[in-house]
Amino acid sequence: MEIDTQAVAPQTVRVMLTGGFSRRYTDGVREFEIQARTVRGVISAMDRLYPGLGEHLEEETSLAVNGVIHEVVYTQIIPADAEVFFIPRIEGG
Amino acid sequence: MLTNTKNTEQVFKSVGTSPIRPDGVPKVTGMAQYGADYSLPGMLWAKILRSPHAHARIRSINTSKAEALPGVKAVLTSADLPNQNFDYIGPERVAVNYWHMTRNILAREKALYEGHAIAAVAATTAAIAAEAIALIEVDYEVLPHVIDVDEAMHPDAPVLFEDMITRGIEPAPTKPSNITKRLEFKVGDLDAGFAAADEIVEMSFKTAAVHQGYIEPHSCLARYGADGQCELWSASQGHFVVRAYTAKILGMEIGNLVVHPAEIGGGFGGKTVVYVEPIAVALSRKTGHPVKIMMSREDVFKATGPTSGGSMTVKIGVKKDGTLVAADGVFKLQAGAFPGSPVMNAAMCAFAPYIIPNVRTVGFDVVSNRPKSAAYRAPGSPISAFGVESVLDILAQKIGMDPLRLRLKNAVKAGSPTPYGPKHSHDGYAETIQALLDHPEYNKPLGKNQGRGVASGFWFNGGGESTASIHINEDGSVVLATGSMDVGGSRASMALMAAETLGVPYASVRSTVADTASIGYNHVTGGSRVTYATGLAVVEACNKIIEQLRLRASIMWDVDVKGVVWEDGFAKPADKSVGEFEPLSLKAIAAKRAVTGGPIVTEAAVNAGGQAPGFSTQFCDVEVDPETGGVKILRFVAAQDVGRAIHPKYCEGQIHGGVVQGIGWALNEEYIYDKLGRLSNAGFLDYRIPVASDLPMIEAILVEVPNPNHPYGVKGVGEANIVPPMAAIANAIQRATGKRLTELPMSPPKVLAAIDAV
Amino acid sequence: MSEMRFEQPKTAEAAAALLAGTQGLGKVLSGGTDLMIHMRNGNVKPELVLDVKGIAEMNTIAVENGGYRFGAAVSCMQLLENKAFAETWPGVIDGANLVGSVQVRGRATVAGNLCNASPAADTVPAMIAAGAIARVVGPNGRREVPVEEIPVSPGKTSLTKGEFIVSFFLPKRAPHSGDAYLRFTPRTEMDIAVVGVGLNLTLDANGICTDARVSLGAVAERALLVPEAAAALIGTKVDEAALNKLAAAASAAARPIDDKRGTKVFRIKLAGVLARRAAEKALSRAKGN
Amino acid sequence: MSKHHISTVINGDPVEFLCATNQSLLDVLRNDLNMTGTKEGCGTGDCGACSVTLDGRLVCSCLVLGVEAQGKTIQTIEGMANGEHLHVLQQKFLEHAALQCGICTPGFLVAARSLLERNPDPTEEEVRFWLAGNLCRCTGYNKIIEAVLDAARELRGA
Repeated sequence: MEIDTQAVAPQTVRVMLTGGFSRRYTDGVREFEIQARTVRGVISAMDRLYPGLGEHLEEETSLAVNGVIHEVVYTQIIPADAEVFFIPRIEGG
Repeated sequence: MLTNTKNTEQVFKSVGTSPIRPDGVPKVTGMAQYGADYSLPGMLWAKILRSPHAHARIRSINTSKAEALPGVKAVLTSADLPNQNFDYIGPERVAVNYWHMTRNILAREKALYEGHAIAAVAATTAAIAAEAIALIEVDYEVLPHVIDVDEAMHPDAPVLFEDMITRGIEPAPTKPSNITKRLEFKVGDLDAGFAAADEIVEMSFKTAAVHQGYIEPHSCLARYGADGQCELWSASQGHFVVRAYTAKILGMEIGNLVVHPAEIGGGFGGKTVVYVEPIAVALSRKTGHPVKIMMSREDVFKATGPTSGGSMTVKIGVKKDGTLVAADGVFKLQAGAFPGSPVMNAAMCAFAPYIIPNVRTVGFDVVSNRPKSAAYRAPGSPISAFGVESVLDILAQKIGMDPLRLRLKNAVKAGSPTPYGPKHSHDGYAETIQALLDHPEYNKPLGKNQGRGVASGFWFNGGGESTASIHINEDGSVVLATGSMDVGGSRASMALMAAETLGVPYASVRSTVADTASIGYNHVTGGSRVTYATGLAVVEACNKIIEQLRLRASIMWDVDVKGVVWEDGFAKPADKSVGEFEPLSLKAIAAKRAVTGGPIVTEAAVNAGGQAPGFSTQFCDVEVDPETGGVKILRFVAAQDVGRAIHPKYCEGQIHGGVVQGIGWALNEEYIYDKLGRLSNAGFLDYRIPVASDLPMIEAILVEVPNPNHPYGVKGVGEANIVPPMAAIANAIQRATGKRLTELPMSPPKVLAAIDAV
Repeated sequence: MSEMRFEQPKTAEAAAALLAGTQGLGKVLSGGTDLMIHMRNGNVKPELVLDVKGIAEMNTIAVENGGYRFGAAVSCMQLLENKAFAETWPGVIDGANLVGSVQVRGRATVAGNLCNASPAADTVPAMIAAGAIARVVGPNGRREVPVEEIPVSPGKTSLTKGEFIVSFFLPKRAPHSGDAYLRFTPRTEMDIAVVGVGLNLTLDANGICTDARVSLGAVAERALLVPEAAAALIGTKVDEAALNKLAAAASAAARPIDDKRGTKVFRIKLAGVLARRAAEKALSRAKGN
Repeated sequence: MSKHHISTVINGDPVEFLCATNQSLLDVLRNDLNMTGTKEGCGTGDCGACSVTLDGRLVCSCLVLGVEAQGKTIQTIEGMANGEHLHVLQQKFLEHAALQCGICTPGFLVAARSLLERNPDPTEEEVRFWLAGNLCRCTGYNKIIEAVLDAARELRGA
């Protein structure tokens, strides 16, 4: 997990939430465009839009970056024009 | 880095071989120690009193007679455990509510299922503890109970929690019910989708609660000291999670609890939670003696997690050419006595293998007077797949299409949409279907009363937190430790990946599982995550140790570290300009350990992402006895995308095991309750898991579509295989008899009734 | 903790005396595959456990008057391994070979299976069909009892306090005789009969059935001897018509309950199905000798 | 309560122990003699994890009373290997990856040895039926059956 040392200019990220999550926390709004560079940036931006949302995202979701599923890890770098989809975290047997 | 370029080449020395596992000999000689195999001087035995009632208010518990019995050292009730806040913590699907958990470990206000733990006794012998249990007087007010999920959802059903309001419905209901949660995923326009369909099938299904059926009952041994420090030997799928839950339930500081990973005798998801551990620790704290608890098989069936039974309705629309246009599914799952069925997974996985533009899944999490459900192999996915894959088979027949080709036509690949939102990022499904289409037996004709059924399954597979450490010994041998319980050969796969990365022989890597005080956090061995996530930690640790080895070599040669490369287990000069040096082996470098800086050791920790899902497609041939309804499995072929098989024999073993568990689920396994809500088949005689003579050889086909996010292409292999069998067998029975079974298990009386139905 | 005595007498009479001298519950231990489970569950708390495996006549298999006598402590595996017995009474062996698993058969006995008085006991229908006679010893000496008269209802036998079975006698076989036991279970092994049928028949030189006995297991409170079913075969060549009558008679005689192992309807139908299949198997065995 | 003094031979060694009348041989082996290689999966004779041989006869030790061991010879998993030389069955179980969690393995090995002593050349079906009293939840039995058949082949020198 390299840390994003030299801060590069934020870029546009498309953030998506599931219906259930958006009903609970964002008045049903499911799609957002925010400026970010890392997952930390995405979470902060979402938390600015909906104070408290950031913690819910950290606690309750995994995220799919262009479909690839990751745990929420601040330092993960988001590629340009990526779609970041927050989904319920999965645990198996 | 050279090691990385080497790793990207697809030629391997160790990965893909099937050597004998490091923990093999102790396990074939009886020397390996499982949960019940530990003892300590001065040890007491504990027994647990369990509720004889399915639903009862506990008016009072009188333990005085039990305490007075000679040899009894302590009696424990919920009064000895601290209160917990009512709060759902963590991910929605597995939100932990300690208010519920502590009540499952020892009942408080109410007993919510037969077998619910009420009190525990620690005594000098197991016999005295058992005698003392019988002396505990509990004053119960027996309440009406409810077992079936549909009945539990009825407005007039007895309510387990008088204040439970369904979550996920706006506006929130005012009346309490047994429905703990509603959830929904929706994409596209259902009405438009179904309007465009040429054929639509809508059908309802039921699945029974089935137990993980591990052969080892839950057991543990605890030793709590007067200084507040405690050691716990426990067989679980995750000793770090056992530590966290036990400490929280008892109000302990996590650092004061060391959990030693006993060998685990099977878990399949059922040993990712705690039952006896907090009781053993609390009794040890109370008595000052080590305390051992071993559940009986009856306890295991009555009080530990089966997976949910379900009730569902599935509706799918298809065009004549086989294009799926719309799908709708409603899934109601039994959570057991406390919230938390895998209904969200059931809803997310239901249609996940297929490109369907208009799709909705609705899920309900429902409590009833059964043991709290626990994870079981791809939790939730097999339940919804039974309905979905059955309906697909009907549609295939309606449009006259081969059922595999129908699946292939709609199979997801990288970039396809998912019903829960994000795009799929991996191929692998189509390849499993093709593997069966190419199978020589798939098109062979069958005999009288025989039928062939196919079905597929999806599972996410897992990532998450893992830690690995590596120590190079003075003789060049390697000690590898992780904190991931080895449930089926992971020590071997970890050693294989380490050997591959370091360029040393498998035999020189000692692969171990360390206790909670000896290595960083590892999440449970579950979700098919260990070979992927812990494997990543192992590879990263190896790469870090290689950096150290290059540094040590550069110190020995007195050259710049940049001038040293690592190849095939040797440090070598990068080129002539560095100088003329004989390659240095691990052993040669290790011999100079002290003078080059001391112990050669490192640890790597990850919170792994980038895991790839597992797809499994299977076909089976069955023969149905038209006079008895007996179903014989003649052939079973299971193809699964494993990414890359690190240890092929254990990958095959995972598929064999998952398929056979699915066969049991399909044909005979079920929780059977009497009128009083008591489990009437709490033993291996009447809870019928498959025996050797019931089965043919299961044919496992390892499909390898590597995961680019893992240096060796690993995906998970443990779970996807249990998803298809129930539907595959139902489809085979239908093609053998013309009768569609919609309720599990498809036991002989049900099959015969279907055959005889006019 | 109450005292539990353990004795290993050397003669049946000594065993009977020990049982008679016991105030509380006395249990005979031969295989123990049922007793051990009842004791573990606390359903049975004997004051005396009487291991009878050391009593010679209870542990031997011998030819007697052209028939066979085998001891009540003879395990199913001992019976299976006795080639001569197995060839003479293959149907009894069918039953003995279906009790539990190899491990269980290594201990379990026909007598224990009979005295546990489960209607589903796998060895009982074939023994009834064979016309086996149990030799019982008790406070009042010895008596001979037809096997079908031993079980009364689940867990209950006609034996009086202090009585136990010493051995079984199976009569001499007439030529062209054959027997069979078939059961239905969801699993192939390690299971309890949902329905069981024991059938024993004898043919004359022309292949006419001159004698038959049919017994049904798991369809009533005890294993049943069903003369009407046997009557369907006697005087016939055991042809299709006879087999149909047999099946009908067997189903008619079945009076099962719904339980966790099977439904009423299912058991009634299977009684007929299995009776027919057992008859076909017994017939081919009869023609074979 | 008063206990019985029992003299027996386990894996070739004379062993004496005290046990109560209602103690199972399994309980004695595991908890009094610390021979924990024999496992308890059910305690009711339904899983075979506690398989041992008693005077050469394959039994579930949970269904045998400790007192019945008087004067008998018992073989458990601990007596299967000869020093550091594994029994062929043990070696084949390892080579075939015939164990995953391994809890049922001792019972399977004891039962399989008992089969091969009686029938050195069993068919697959004979192996499956002989081992039907041993439950395994991990492997689906495939590799166990393969390992037993392979061991039989090697023991026959075929």
